[in-house]
Amino acid sequence: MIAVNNISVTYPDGTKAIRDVSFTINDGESVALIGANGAGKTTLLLSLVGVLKPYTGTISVDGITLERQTLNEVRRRVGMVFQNPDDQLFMPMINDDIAFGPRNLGLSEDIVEDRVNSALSELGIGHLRGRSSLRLSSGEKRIAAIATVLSMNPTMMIFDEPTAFLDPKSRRGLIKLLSKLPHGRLIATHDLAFADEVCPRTILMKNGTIFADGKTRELIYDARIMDECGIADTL
Amino acid sequence: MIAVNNISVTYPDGTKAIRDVSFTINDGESVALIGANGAGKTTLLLSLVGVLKPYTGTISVDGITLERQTLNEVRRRVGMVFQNPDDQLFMPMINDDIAFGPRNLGLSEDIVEDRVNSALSELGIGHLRGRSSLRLSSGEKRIAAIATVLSMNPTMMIFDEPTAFLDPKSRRGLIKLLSKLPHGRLIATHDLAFADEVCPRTILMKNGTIFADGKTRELIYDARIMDECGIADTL
Amino acid sequence: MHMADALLSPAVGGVMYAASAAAIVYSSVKTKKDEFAEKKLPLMAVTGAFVFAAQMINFTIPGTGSSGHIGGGILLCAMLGAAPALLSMAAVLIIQCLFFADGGLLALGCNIFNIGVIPCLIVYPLIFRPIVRKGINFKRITVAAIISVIIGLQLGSLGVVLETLASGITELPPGTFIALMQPIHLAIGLVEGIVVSAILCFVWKMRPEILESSLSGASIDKAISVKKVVLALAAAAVIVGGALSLLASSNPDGLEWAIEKTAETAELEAMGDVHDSAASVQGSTAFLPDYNFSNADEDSAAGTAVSGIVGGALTFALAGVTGVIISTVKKKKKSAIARADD
Amino acid sequence: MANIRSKTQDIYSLEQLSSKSSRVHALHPMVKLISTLLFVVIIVSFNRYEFVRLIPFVFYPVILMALSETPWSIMLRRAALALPFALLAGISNILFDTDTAFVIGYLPVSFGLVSFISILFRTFLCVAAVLILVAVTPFNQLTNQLRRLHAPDIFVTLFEMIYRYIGVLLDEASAMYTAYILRSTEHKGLQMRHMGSFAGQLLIRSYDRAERVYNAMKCRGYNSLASRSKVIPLTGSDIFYLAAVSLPVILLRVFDINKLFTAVF
Ligand SMILES: Nc1ncnc2c1ncn2[C@@H]1O[C@H](COP(=O)(O)OP(=O)(O)OP(=O)(O)O)[C@@H](O)[C@H]1O
Ligand SMILES: Nc1ncnc2c1ncn2[C@@H]1O[C@H](COP(=O)(O)OP(=O)(O)OP(=O)(O)O)[C@@H](O)[C@H]1O
Ligand SMILES: [Mg+2]
Ligand SMILES: [Mg+2]
Repeated sequence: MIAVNNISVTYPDGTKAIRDVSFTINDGESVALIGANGAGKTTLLLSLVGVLKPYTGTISVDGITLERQTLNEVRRRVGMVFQNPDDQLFMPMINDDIAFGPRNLGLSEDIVEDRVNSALSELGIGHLRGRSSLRLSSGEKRIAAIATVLSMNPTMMIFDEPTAFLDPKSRRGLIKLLSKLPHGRLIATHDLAFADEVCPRTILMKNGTIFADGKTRELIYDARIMDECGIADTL
Repeated sequence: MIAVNNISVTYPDGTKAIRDVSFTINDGESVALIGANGAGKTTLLLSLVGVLKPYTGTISVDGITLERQTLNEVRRRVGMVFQNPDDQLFMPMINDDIAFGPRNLGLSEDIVEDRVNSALSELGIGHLRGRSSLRLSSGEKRIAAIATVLSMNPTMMIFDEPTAFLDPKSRRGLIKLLSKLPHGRLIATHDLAFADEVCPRTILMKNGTIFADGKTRELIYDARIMDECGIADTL
Repeated sequence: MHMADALLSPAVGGVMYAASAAAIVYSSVKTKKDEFAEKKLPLMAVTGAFVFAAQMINFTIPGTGSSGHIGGGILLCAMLGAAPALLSMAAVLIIQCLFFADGGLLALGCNIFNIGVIPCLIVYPLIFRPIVRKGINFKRITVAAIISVIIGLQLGSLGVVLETLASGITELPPGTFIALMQPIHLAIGLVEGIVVSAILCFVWKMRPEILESSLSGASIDKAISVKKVVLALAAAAVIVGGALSLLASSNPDGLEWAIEKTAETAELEAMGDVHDSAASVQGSTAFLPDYNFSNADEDSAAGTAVSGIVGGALTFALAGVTGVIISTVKKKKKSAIARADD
Repeated sequence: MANIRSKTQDIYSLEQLSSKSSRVHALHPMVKLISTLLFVVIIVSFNRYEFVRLIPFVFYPVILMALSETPWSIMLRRAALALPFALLAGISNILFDTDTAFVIGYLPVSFGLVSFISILFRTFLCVAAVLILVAVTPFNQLTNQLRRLHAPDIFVTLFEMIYRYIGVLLDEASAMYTAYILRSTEHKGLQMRHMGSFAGQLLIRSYDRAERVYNAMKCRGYNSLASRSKVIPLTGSDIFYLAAVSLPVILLRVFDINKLFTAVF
């Protein structure tokens, strides 16, 4: 469970990217985060994993309040999948990338090996094991990036625009995959149809604040609300 | 008018990316190019502007056959907008970027200035003039990239996944923009709804060949055809 | 400017390996002590990869029609500081050597020294930093970059000359060699320097904080004392060089000497008298030490030459046949397996 | 920019080669590293006139390339890349070292020519040895061995990451370059006066990427430069391979096999 209480985030240059945001996501819940370019989605996600430090307010994960001392504990529980898989796959081979997190947790090589294997098999990408990310297709890279987070055994997963770069078939594959994973999740996306299919609940952002929080169906088909958020579009 | 006759393109490593492809696009016609990842869309676009040399076959633009000697003539007529706008904006300021092409055509500074101004006003981005591309939003970058091509006064425009990175509103803006531009165009995209709105005609690619060429409506809603191309998805 | 293995002797290669290894260890320790080391690692990696990619971008030099490419050392230093820049540069050079056949495995030490250690640990702290630190602006960046790149390249190419000459593979007289290398690299350095300064000015204009942070007090290079680096390098070189030159001095061919000393091989006896008779001539004219070609005995020399050529040709043929046989056997095995699978 | 594309291709094809499976691929990486180094050092230890004695060493690349199924086309392309510098030194030897070494029939052969040929041949052998090493050893095994040799961990990790990002940045650079030439119709290639902003853009984008990579690393618990490597045990065939390579190589260095031939016949 993630609980966010009145957080505000300001960048060093003074940009107030997040202002007084609060929400809760329960275990197993699937929530979409929608908003125009620059609304603050990425900033919010980064502060949930302690990469950006909120100026005010608190964030707690499974009852653990995010602070300097609990940083590792929180990051172990909340896994983040970045927008561009090339930023997340930085080792020479896919299996090294998947093992990177568990190794940093200080697990023994045997357990690390186990974790890698189960992440690979859970996502059905055993054949990518010894491959380098150099020449994977966009869809394969995306799934490999998810595997690198899955191997940390998180309770909650966070995605930043997971359908970017994907062709319709890989996008469909991702939807199937997400429906199988039991984790609670928060997904920032511009793909309204995707949000509709995957997330029963949506948080709508505008200029760094939460504009609405409710049933996805009720929000994204409401032209007036969407227009006010600056993302007016017909599906 | 672009006429492509039986072209095949092979990469140096032996990959046969395009095999025996033929089609014609008339002035003012708007055509979508759809296919799974790796189907050969980008390869086809690059060979239309003479970046890749077809192994066999001919390409002609407005009656001019693409060869070594006519390369400049063809590139002046066919403008290409890349998938990632960052690749296309390499000068310090947006107006330098827009002036870059016309300057290289050897036009006088007055005419160059004219071209820049009309590209900026046609796309409604006059306010971006003196900005650096490093601080633009994804949507602004995309439109700036289109402006750099527009200033060359092409007769035909080629787009590689223009909706990638865009939020629903910017995507809508792009659709409006395209409907105003009179140029003939070929648009590679994974966004089927976008293709449906913007392009009456679609060329479907599969494994480097043309699988189907016809009315967009008739192709993308035909589940069997889309499935055979490996891009099965419901809209 | 990458040196190749074929032009090096093991002794020179070994000395330079030691010097470069010392520099890498030294820089690793320095970088690790930096409180930003953790954050710097991805930055070092990506900018290192940038230098590699940028070297692939050839640009045309106005008025000449020829093309050039950028040198990385000074550019990396300006972005990262001296010690991390050296690590990045060294890693790039190793990758170029292993995966792109740019410079040899044995020559790696020389290349890291000439292209990495010289610009990063010597030129940058002594020239670039002092100029720019007085107050960073376009003029200072331009001047500092151009001068540093030129001097770095001059020292580097001098390194190439000295290392090649010390290896005794080329017959080029030192004067000619230097007269050939230095002016060429002066021109290259000027062009590279201008380009590096243009890139740095662009970065300064767009993101001043990047260059500021690498120059500021938080950066590590303050801790780098040039004296210490030079001392460490000198010590490593002297130790290895001393050991190897001990071997090399009593015989032009150190390794062979070592082998003869440790195991009284039969080689000497086998060659016996021919060797003796030719020895005096060899001493003065650097004749093939193991070969019985001598002006005094042309007939037999020619005879040996012919037999050598025939023998060589036979060896090549035999090697070729071996290769073909192995490949054929492997193919057969494979198709047998494939058939079994069906 | 055929240049950039072919470099990306180079990494890719080596990557594919090294992930094949053959007896040579299966060997312990350390054994391969040591035998390669030994081979190169021995080759280089011959003096510049000893071309004939180098010939038997050609068995090393021939046998290994056949066993590991490494194609000769890649090999020859790389040898050609390494050639220019060797040619410079080699040709100067022809010019300066004109004393006659021996005469074949009536044709005098100079020492310069002998050393020229020997320099070219050495180049070929050394390049072949390194190529074979990387073609039969997956990259992460190489870096694992560097760790076991106690190379500083920060350096080895850096090495791995640069290898990874070279591919990404080459792709970006080549896309930018293509976009550039499409609008620079009258000129051939990139102009020097645009190099500052062209490369500068790429550099700043790289810088921002580094920031994102760092975030991705932190999210997976990265906070120390701790050493990590997996120990692979030596097997009998590793020791056999080491012996099978180093014995002949050392023997060929010590004994002049050609002389033995002449002595016999
Ligand atoms: N490093 C930074 N320094 C200063 N301002 C920043 C920084 N990163 C983002 N911003 C600003 O913070 C605001 C929120 O940005 P953020 O990236 O979170 O938006 P987003 O909703 O993720 O947009 P997108 O849909 O384009 O990804 C924007 O105004 C942006 O310009
Ligand atoms: N430089 C290259 N060298 C060799 N093969 C290549 C190269 N670039 C692309 N290919 C191959 O050519 C084929 C077509 O690739 P292309 O990039 O044209 O596909 P695409 O339809 O644009 O895919 P996407 O939707 O992912 O952009 C693929 O099999 C790809 O792996
Ligand atoms: Mg974002
Ligand atoms: Mg494509």
